Amino acid sequence: TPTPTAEPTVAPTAEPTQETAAMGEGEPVQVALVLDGAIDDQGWNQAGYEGLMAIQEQFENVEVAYSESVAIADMERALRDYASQGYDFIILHSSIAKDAAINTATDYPDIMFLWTDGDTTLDNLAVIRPMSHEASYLAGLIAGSLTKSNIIGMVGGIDIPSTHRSYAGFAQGVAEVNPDAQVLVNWIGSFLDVSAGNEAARSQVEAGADVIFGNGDGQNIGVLTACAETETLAIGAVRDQFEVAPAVVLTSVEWGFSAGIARVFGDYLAGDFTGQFYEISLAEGADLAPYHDNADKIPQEVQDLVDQKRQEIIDGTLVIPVVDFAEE
Amino acid sequence: MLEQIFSVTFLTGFLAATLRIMTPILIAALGEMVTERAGILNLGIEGIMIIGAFTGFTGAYFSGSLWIGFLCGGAAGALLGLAMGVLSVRFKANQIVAGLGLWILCQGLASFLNRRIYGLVDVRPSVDLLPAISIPGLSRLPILGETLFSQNVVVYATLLAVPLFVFMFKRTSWGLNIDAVGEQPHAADAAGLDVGRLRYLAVTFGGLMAGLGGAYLALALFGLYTDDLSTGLGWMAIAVVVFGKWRPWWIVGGAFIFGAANALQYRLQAMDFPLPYQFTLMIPYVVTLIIVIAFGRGQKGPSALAAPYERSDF
Amino acid sequence: MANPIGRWLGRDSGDVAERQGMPGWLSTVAIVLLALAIGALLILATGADPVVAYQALVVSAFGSVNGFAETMVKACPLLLAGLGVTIAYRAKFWNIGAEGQIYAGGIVAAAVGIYVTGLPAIIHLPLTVLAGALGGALWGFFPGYLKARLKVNEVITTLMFNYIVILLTSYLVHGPMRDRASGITISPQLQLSAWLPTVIARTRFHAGILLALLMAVVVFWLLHKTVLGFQIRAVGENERAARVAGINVSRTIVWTMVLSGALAGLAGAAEVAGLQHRLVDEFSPGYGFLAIAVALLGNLEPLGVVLASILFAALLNGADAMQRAAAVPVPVIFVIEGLVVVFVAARFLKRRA
Amino acid sequence: MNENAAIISLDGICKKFGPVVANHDVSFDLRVGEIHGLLGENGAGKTTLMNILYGLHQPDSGHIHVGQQPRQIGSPHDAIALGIGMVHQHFMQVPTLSVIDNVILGLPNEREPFLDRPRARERLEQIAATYGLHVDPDALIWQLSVGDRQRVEILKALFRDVRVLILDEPTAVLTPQETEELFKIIRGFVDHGLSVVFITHKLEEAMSITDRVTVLRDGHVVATRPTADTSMAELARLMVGRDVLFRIANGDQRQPAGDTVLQVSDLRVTSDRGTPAVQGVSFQVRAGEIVGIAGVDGNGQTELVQALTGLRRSVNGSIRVGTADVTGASPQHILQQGVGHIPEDFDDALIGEFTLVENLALDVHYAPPFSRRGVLNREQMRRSARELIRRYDVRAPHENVKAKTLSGGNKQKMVIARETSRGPKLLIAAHPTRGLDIGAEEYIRGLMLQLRAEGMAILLVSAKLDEILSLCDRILVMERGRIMGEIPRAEADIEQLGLLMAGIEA
Ligand SMILES: Nc1ncnc2c1ncn2[C@@H]1O[C@H](COP(=O)(O)OP(=O)(O)OP(=O)(O)O)[C@@H](O)[C@H]1O
Ligand SMILES: Nc1ncnc2c1ncn2[C@@H]1O[C@H](COP(=O)(O)OP(=O)(O)OP(=O)(O)O)[C@@H](O)[C@H]1O
Ligand SMILES: [Mg+2]
Ligand SMILES: [Mg+2]
Repeated sequence: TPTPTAEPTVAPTAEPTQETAAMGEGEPVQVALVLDGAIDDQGWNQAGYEGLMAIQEQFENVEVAYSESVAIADMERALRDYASQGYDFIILHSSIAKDAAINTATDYPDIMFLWTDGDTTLDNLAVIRPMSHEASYLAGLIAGSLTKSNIIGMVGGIDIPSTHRSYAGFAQGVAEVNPDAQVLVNWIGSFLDVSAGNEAARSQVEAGADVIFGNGDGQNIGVLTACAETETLAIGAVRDQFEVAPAVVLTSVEWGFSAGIARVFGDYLAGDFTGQFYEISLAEGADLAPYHDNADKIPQEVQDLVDQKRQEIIDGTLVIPVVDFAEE
Repeated sequence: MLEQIFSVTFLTGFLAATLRIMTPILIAALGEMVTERAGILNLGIEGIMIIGAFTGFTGAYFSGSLWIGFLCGGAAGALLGLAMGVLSVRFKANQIVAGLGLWILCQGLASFLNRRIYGLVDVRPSVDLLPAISIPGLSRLPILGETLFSQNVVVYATLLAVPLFVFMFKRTSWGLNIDAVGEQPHAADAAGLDVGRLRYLAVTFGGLMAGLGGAYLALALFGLYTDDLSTGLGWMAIAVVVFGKWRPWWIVGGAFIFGAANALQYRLQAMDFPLPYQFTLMIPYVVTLIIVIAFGRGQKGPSALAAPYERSDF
Repeated sequence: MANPIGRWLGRDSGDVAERQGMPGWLSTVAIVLLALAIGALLILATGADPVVAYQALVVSAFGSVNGFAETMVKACPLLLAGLGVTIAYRAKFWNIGAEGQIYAGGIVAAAVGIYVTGLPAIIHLPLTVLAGALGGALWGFFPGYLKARLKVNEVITTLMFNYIVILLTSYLVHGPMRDRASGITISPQLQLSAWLPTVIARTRFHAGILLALLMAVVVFWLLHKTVLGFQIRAVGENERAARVAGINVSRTIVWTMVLSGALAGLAGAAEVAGLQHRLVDEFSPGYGFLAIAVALLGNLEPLGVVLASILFAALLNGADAMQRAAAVPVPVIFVIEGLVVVFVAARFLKRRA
Repeated sequence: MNENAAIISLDGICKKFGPVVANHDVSFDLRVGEIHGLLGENGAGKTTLMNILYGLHQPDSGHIHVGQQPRQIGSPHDAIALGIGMVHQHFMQVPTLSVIDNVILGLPNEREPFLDRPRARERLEQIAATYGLHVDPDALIWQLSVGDRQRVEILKALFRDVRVLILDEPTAVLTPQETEELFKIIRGFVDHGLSVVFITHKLEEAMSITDRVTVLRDGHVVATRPTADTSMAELARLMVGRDVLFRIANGDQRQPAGDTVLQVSDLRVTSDRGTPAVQGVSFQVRAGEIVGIAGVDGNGQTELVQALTGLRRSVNGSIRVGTADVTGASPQHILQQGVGHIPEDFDDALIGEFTLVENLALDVHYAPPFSRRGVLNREQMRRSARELIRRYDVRAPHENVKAKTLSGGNKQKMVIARETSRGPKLLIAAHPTRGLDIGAEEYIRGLMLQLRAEGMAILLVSAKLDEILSLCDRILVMERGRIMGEIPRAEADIEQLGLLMAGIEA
């Protein structure tokens, strides 16, 4: 079992409906998680780890294990290792280890695999696809409404489909409420580099940005501290990042991984698991984080607008397109 | 785009960013300069900076005093420098391997301690940042005044230390002895100097500076610690030493150029510069490369650099 | 001496390894054990069981056919890049750019493996591997040339070249070489005709490993039996004397780096054609840096490099297994790795580099 | 302390390097105010013995007394504290630093840690005046001629208030004039109460300046004699273990010299310092003759040789070897024209970490029979090496030891063996007998004559006038980068050469 140092926070949106009674007091269900980064990176990997913790908390008679900081080159070995040890449910939390996921799942048809942010499914391989662009669109509405300079910043980590999607949704939101606003874009080429995030955000502040969307991961710590220091409004990502800079973080685009992972596992226990795409959408845990202490910085009509659009998206009357890459 | 570049906010911001980026590199590079001039190549300073950041932050967090933080960072760095000294002087280790080993070890150690002490948290503990000090009068100067004369005390101290380093190498026996030991340890030995001891001192000092550079990241730039606070600054410091021809002012120049290239790179991207971002990210490295090719030719460095000293080689 | 620390640490004379009078390999083993012992204390401190952990390490590295195969899979890039570093360091060319050369090799090998179509495997595969060598060679050539002709310090150039090519890889997989059909940022798969075949069924033991072992023999032969190897060593040991004796020093340095880069490039090609079958971001987790430790731990002799690369591979894979079997946190594993490198550096390397 | 009291005595010193016994049960004493010569063939153990006294090596057994007190000398630091100074065979200087910095290196001063250069300069001038040792204190070491570096080395010792001064082959790199000057200085030391150990291979020097001599052979003391009671012949016999010829007859000028092998026209070369070092030199060397270049060291000989061998670019003029124009050619190309090169420092010709076999093949390894198609033939290299080691009498346990373990003289023999055995048509030899013992010197001089007889063209650069006079057919005197005159040997005499070397045209 993993080191119990964590106090995992679990977004309470997904309902742990299924019970483990079926498995009774018999063999515990063994769940493993393989991560490409450290579990305390305050972003992507920590979210994945929280998913594992959510499983442990919400379901009885499960046994969990994880491998962190597994290099791409070692991904397949790590998966096979768990598979050969008889783990029942193996989660791969790394978007680019495609062949590792497919090869292992193919060789172990009796084991269920979950690949977060992947692009291919098999009978025993499901994929969680974060629909972060929807929440990002809502964040864009806020940013577009609040900017006075009409310059908004976006500091991204690496330009991959899920972050790009998020950026595109954000830009759409901005454009909708404020066609005059311009979005400055910095990709810093890393999901970890705190100082790069910090410097990029500062350069945007100097260029006039008065709201900055930190569209990333560990490096968002750098982005948000830069915003706190320059007293620039900020929006976090992946998890609720309010606490990083309480003075300026309006909200965060939560990707909903932990809820998503727990939900898929619930399906698995209930026997509903199929190799399908799980889209974690607004209704299912990917959402804007609460405004916390900064609600008063967002005018009521903006809050109302956000609520209205959220409902439209959930109802399906409003569809935010998925833009994986801008021009192709 | 051009108007943007020549605007005052752009310039002040650009300069401030340059100073911010260059300071930790400069601190570490000045220390590494001393180490290398004594003949030891410490490739582990990236690791030492990480440890410096961690211990610096931890010291400040628990004591509530940034100065104790810096003290801790410096002390931990010095200790690791001394360890490198033991490896290279006492055990005549291959310095390249020892340095790489130290780097790996420090990364592990910092992240291990970080988890042990702070656990897996939702929100990183943080400390207040080192405040900027405006120098009365000067900081009111138009355009550059605000950037150059409202920095934190470490920036001032670092820049003021540069002439001290020059003085040390030109006018004191410390500098002379260090140079002799790095250039011709046999001759230094024959002149009655204790080669090993001088090398211990130099490499310990280099570690101290790297530790301070790391503490600077945690205490003056971010106010918190993460395992990825320094992504390659220590390596840049090593490059800057070579680039700066092992001479203090040149090293300042090298750090400045690297800092400026970085600062520019972020700004170009935000201006929608028509290059894939990976290429704008390359700018600092390409600039460094071009400048070394253009101006840094034929730099050999201390003759005995990275060579363990053995008397029996007579 | 008024300095008690100095007295304790001893003065700059004598050779520790010699004083201890232990044969080299025995003391190497002893030192690895010592590092592991210190590691055991750390593991205890985290609350895990060191016995279980180390058992997992050994079993995973050598306890089964698959474990052995995986160890060799890991040893492959370390060995190839380590051989490259060996050649460079024999010429006293401080190449810390093996990492970049691995990437350069991977890029070119991937390009040939993906976009050259319609060839039978017997042509396509060698072509792909060769392309990798060529890519690495090119990435080694520049710093070699800059040093030989313009006296530009190689520590800077190789370091900068690392950053540049790693960013270039990222650009390629996100842009021109991205698999349009896929939703993630990786290149398409190599043509099957460009895959290094699997040698041991039901494992990932691929032909690149045999290539690496073959290269160790080739490098041994090169260094000790050929004119070029002789010249490389001569330039490394005493450049002036080499020049006086009529050896073309610049030419030798350029060739050194071409070969050094080519070997690291082969490592990249082997990773791409033997393992990933695609170009992916960060496909080398620092093999080029570890290769330096491997090469020097192997005392810059190919046979030594083979052993050192296997030792490191076993340790790296075993470390992963420790994490899984005994919940040893990854940072502790880094610490143990660092300790091994440091101890070995300290104790047994002779003055070759 | 009375006149005959020993200020230093070494008792039963033994020192081994691996299998090599460098010193075996050596006892040696130095009396107050004496100049004690230490003689022996190359590798006899002279340097080792003195390094032990200076704290650079620790003896395996034996005792050291300084001023009747038993002492442990753990490092040069200890030796200096005891008033012992040493001028090393290889200069112990930091080339990038100035003379003054080298002199004060390691010395405490009152204003520590600040350097007090003005005071040091004062004292340096004082010493310079007392002993007549003048060097520019601000010059960087690498810019100095060997003679000046020698003086710096002595100044360093004097600056440290030594009572005992060890001079390890101080005259090896000096011209006769410089040597004379040095002798005056050394006599001055004794007058000031110093005691001196003087290591040399030159018996005349030993005879003229020492009070007593000790002879070492194979690490053993063979004899200690008052100089007055011995002769050069006896010393030579003690050193070598057989009788030695002192004058090698040049032999008759048999057939007239043959075709021109080396033709140098109006050559101009710049030194490292950027100053003109060779200023329009023209001369030729024909097959079957030895042409000597005499001159005080530092007058452009080094740069001339480097230009001729392709190691340094010339700024003007041309160089032809045989029919080939080799101006600006690479060393490789020039050597391939049939040129052998003995550089002035054997460290520039040998690779310490390489075995003797490898070193002896360094310039021929790329061609058959030592290699074919880029692959070495190790067996052939080994066979050839054994033969050369035997023929040139290189003293080494076997052919697979590293070159760095050889004594200076044997290293030099290695270089000569390699460069002459290839059968070049032109041999450029810079100070080929520098640092060699008399046996080796005799051998090498004889060899040069033999090579000449075989039709080789030889350019000999030497600071030893007796060597020039006894070997050369024609003598060129170089002074400040110019050739001051050419003298056929038959007409040459030492006085005239001396004048030319001093820049006074005859
Ligand atoms: N004088 C020399 N000293 C050392 N190595 C040499 C020398 N001459 C040639 N070599 C080496 O021997 C090998 C073959 O040399 P050679 O000059 O015969 O080659 P080549 O076929 O003419 O090719 P190239 O024109 O490129 O020199 C090369 O590796 C070269 O570097
Ligand atoms: N550091 C060393 N390692 C191994 N052998 C050595 C070392 N130093 C000296 N020797 C060996 O010890 C012996 C004595 O050498 P030493 O230098 O004392 O001779 P020397 O009398 O000074 O000769 P020369 O006249 O050539 O200077 C030689 O055989 C030499 O090869
Ligand atoms: Mg000697
Ligand atoms: Mg040729």
